[in-house]
Amino acid sequence: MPAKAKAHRIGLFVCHCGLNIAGTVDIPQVLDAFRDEPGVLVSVDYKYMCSEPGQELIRRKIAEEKLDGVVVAACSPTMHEATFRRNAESAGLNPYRVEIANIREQVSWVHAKDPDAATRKAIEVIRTIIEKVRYDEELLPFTLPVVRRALVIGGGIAGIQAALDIAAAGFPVLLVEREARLGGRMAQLSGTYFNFESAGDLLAQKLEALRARPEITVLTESEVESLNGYVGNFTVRIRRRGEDQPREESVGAIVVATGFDLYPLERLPEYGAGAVPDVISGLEMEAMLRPDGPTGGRILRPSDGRPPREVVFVQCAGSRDPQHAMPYCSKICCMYTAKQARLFRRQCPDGQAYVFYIDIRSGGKGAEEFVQAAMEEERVLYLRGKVSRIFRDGDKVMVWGADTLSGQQVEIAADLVVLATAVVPRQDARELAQRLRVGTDMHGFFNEAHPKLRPVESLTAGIYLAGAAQGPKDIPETLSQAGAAAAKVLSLFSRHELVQEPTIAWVDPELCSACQLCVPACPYEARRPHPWKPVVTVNAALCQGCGACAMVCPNKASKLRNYTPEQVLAMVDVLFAPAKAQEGT
Amino acid sequence: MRVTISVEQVRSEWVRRIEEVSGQDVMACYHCGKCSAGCPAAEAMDLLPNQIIRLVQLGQVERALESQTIWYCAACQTCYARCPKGVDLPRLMEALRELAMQKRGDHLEIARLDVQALAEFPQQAFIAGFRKYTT
Amino acid sequence: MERPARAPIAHALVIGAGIAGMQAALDIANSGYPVTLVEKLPSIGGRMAQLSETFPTLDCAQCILTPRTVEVGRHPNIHLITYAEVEDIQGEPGHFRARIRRRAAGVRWDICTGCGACIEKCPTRVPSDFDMGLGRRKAIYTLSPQAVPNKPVIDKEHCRYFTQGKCRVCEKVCPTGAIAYDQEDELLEIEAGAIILATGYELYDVTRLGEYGAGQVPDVISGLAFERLLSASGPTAGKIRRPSDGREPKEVVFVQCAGSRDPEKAMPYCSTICCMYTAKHAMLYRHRVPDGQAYVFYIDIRTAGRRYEEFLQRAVEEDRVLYLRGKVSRIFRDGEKVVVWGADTLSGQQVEIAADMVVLATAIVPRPETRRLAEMLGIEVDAHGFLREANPNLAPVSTCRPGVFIAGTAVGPRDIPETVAQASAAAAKVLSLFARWQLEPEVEYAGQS
Amino acid sequence: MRYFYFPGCTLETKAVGFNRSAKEAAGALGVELVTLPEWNCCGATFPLSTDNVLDLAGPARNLVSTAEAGGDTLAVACATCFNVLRRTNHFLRKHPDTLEKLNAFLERPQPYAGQVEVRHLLDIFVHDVGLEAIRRRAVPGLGGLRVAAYYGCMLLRPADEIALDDPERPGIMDALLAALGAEVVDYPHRGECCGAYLTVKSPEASMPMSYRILSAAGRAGAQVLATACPLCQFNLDWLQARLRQQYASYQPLPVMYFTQLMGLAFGLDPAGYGFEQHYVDPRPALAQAGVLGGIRSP
Repeated sequence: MPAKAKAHRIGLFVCHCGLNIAGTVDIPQVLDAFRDEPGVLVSVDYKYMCSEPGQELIRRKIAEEKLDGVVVAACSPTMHEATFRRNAESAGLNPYRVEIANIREQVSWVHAKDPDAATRKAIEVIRTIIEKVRYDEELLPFTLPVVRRALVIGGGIAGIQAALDIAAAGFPVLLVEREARLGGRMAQLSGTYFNFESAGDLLAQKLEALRARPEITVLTESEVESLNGYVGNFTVRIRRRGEDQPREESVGAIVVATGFDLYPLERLPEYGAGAVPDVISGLEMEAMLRPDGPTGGRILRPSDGRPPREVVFVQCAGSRDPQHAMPYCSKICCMYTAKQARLFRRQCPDGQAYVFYIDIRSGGKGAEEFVQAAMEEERVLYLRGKVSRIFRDGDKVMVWGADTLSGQQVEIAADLVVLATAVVPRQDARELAQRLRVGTDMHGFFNEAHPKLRPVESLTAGIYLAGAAQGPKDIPETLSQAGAAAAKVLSLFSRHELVQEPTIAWVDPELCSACQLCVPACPYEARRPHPWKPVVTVNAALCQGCGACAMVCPNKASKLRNYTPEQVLAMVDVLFAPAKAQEGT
Repeated sequence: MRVTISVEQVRSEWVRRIEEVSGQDVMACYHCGKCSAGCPAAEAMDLLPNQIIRLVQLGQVERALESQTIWYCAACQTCYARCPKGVDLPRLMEALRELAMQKRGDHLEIARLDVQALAEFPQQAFIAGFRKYTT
Repeated sequence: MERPARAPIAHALVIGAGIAGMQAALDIANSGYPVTLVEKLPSIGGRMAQLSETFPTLDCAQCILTPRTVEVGRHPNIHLITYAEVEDIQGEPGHFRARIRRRAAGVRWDICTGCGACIEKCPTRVPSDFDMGLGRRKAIYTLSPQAVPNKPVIDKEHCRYFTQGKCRVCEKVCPTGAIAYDQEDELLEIEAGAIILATGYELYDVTRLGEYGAGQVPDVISGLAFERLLSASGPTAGKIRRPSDGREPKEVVFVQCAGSRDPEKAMPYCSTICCMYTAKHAMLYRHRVPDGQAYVFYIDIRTAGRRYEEFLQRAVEEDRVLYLRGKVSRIFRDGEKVVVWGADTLSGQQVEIAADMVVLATAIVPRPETRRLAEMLGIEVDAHGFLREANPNLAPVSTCRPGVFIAGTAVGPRDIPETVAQASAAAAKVLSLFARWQLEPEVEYAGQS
Repeated sequence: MRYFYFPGCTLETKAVGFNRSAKEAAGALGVELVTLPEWNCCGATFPLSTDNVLDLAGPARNLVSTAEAGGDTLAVACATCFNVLRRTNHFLRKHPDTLEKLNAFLERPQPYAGQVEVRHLLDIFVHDVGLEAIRRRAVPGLGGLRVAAYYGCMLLRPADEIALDDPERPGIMDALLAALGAEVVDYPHRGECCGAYLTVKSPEASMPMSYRILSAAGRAGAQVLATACPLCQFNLDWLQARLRQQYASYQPLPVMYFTQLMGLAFGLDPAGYGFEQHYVDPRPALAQAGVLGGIRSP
């Protein structure tokens, strides 16, 4: 055991988290267990330790009892470790002498049915964390410079808006687009659904604004090949199609706005599997509705080029289908279907539009009114029921569905069928996510840091999300999110340097044999052999403190600050022999 | 049985006439079901009130006319009082009754009524009944 | 600070300290600019502070909100003025002047320590608005134990000293002598370069829903009131108890679209969030009352959003919530039961449920003061009183007036993630503006797209 | 206070007790009801189809007669007549073209301009006489007789046209009955439909409808149910014999006109009130509550 100054005036603060913890864990019993714990001077509880009175309580106890270590038994450290550390720091305690014992996610929530066991486990968890605090070093964070230039990946409406908002503040932006032109999916759309404004005009306005910003550099036909570095100091390698040498750029922040794909028609066998020419996707319909589209804005059947008179729109084609396709709702289809049905009827006054749906999801400002107008003004017939089968019958397309409201099976001999196919992530979203080291969900949508309060941040510092790459969303929501991502970038760029957590790895030169096993083990490329000394070095800016190096090091030379082997062993000891460990302290 | 729906059917002359006589836009109904939820006579009906509008929307006027529901509507106005879209369903029912009687004759044969009961009814019951069930 | 006379002021005014206003203020403040954040209530957090758990993760609202409120409360760049309202705004972008009336709290917050002795000893109890009338608070009170700032105010309409001229218990027990009955409203003038409106929403008044009992049936409550029942810090400490007799309800009916999607009688629009919070309510109810049954009446289930559909299916499959497709026609009290008359349009049947409690998902409506502020600023509201965007498709957080931005449910019904994203987007507009002003201080106003 | 009064067909025949008690109760409150000269049948239902000009002529003629006789108000006791006349008036006011056609059709010297107000007696009693005056006059009063006020459809809907009371929470009859000394009971179905004319062809349809109302009032402790509509009175009263057959535990509940209760409360002689014509005789219940005390049953 190291002979450093150990914490010996520790405070234990147990949070009820309302009923989240106190509803399962017997808090008085927990407090009792530590009443005579050597080195623990304070053990108190409070309903919400994260609240201002709770924090005030901790600050007061630190001052009154001259605490040199704090254990907060509460929720997961990802929630509030930063809160409690900042709080303790303001009371004069080194923040790295504050540890969280997670008795919510790992105790009360998972053992809700067995309160006794939960209480015992809570005590054990707290006991180990107290042991950890005893050996915690007082650490100091360090600072890193920030490159105040942003990279936006994806030149759709999300990427354009994010680039515009960042550039408006005067910061340079690199906008990378895979295709030859900017605009993304919005360039494929006819009009928006609020007021039938032309999507092309709206996009043109944005592109005009983009051109007026000297801060924005656009790289089309280019893709991000690799990413290195860390928040404030990324190095990105971008390859332009047809060029041999990728270019390397330094950026401080990244906005991922790579958009969406549609669920392929071929994977919907019951709807003709893409083999019936007059069964098309919503985006193909958009192309026909665009004045500058292949048909000059006229709706014509792909099979014979004739204008259809009866058009069936089928919603949830691949959505809300956990068994065969995507379990989620694609969110935008209800509204664009209503829009397309209305536009069709305006083009074909004696025509009839039918929409098969499960639930009409016209939430959002003006949306409900828009759908009601489709029924009343364009007399679009909505039929509640998912379509079962679509097949070709002569020059008609037969649609077999149901009207669950009248309780009847129905059949429509349509001229054209439009499938609102599911919104899915870009095919290569997962690869990109791996290159950027950000997470995706099971479908491949990029994961936000917190679904409620951090909707545009990824879990990797300095990488933000915008638009449908994070999940299906409409244009206004995409614009808001893009603006929000820009705000995060601007906050980052408002500083010239960043504070980096010191809880990272270091190499004990006395023990290191330069075997270099740790170099490939490091997922952040934070390790390099020293140019001439027989040791491996750690790039402190890149190291995220994951501990992979410590795992592979045969000599125990690679160590994590405040997660030393001695510390971990002490924690294990106290868990299995609490009495003995107590004697030892 | 699979029912065929077509533009001819949903835009049939029957639908137009019902809309004209009732003064109602049947497409205004979005089938929240509130009419059916509150109808005091639903117990006697073979179809719920919203299903009657549904059949008219689908152009299946014949089925609506066959339904007993239209004869059990007492025009109590409960549905209309609460309809979020302001669809005057009692007027729609009236239009359907008129149409049914035009096609099939009166719904009430006075000769078949219970004579004993007849003597008991207040005048207004007769008048109202005859006006609703005969042309 | 010496600037050219017409140099725009890189200082933001954010009106409303719910999650939208807090997020916008934090984004601006974290970028180094000063923000004045004005809140009508004594403490910040807005509607989110009233919520129990949040969909779709069931994170406890208090747990994720509290770090934010604490951060706002202690942020060196945020000047927080609670219990205050903006009375007047003059000037132009870069040079707005706002007059703010800070209501007399009856307590000197500069010396109050927030110990709570006054609240504990106050002899007067009144129904708590924060608990939607289901719980009671004292005549000197904070909204919740987690309030930021954690300083009490005196409710002069109910305080014995103010109504009867005697009592003064709070004054006696206050260890720092912070009680100041004669405190007067304070008028503050602040200058700001840009303004963000984030004034939030109200619920449609249940007394206007005659067919649903018009607020006269005690066991028919609003969704927000149910949030308070679910909340561990609520009036029942998280136990589901019905208001009339305090018993645990065994059958609960949730009625959606109570005042929404009703152009004839109430609001024509969809309130957007009710489908998800109702699914959450039904689910949480079943977790708290395992032998209970939850019913949901709906027209369309609108669970569009990331992981929302999956959440709904969980409520149906795992928690056996019975969804009935049909709008409820009537709700009335019958003895100890609350009878619900509805329809199941899918089986084509009229249904009746003798429930123990009914929860109405009442429509989201704008606050009346939103319209007043909009008029003051010369920006538009829609027919209902929601703030109007410069262009919903192009500029969803801008208004027709440069330098004035909008966020959250004051613009229209929306859920928390959308609100937070929008608030950050509004902050981005302000940040771009401020950054421009710093780069080119001679420019009075740089246009925004 | 003097008003032209529209009795209607049923009040002249089947519901003479309603007619008589209405006039006497009004008289006791100083309200003079002058029977409209040459009144004609209102039509018993408000025409609901758009080609309804001729159907409106009948009810409209009564409005024209009132105007010609120099009246500005037509008072009505029967809720159905009130509903039809009032809706007709409302319709004519909103559709000047129809009004013009009708005027041409009726060929009266003075074209009708919609100036007459159709009012129900409840409205006149409560708002013109006032509850306080009624309370003063209510000697011997109803002595705490437990009454369920039943409004039905015609007094309430459509709300914007009838505008007598809140259709979801009506209270005007309750207020009147309370002023008479009754204990009004709270029950949920005061505005539900009794089945109306469905009884003519399908009593099996109106039975559950009437049962719903009667049983709820009975559970709430009512000794008497009060109504303003002869058709409601008939359905709710006449059907009870069948209800007793169908539901073993069914307890009969007398159904009375609110004006009959007014007469009793004012101590008037109920001799012509036609209690003997009711299918469920109200007299035992009234006697039990002491309301018929001192008054000899006919």
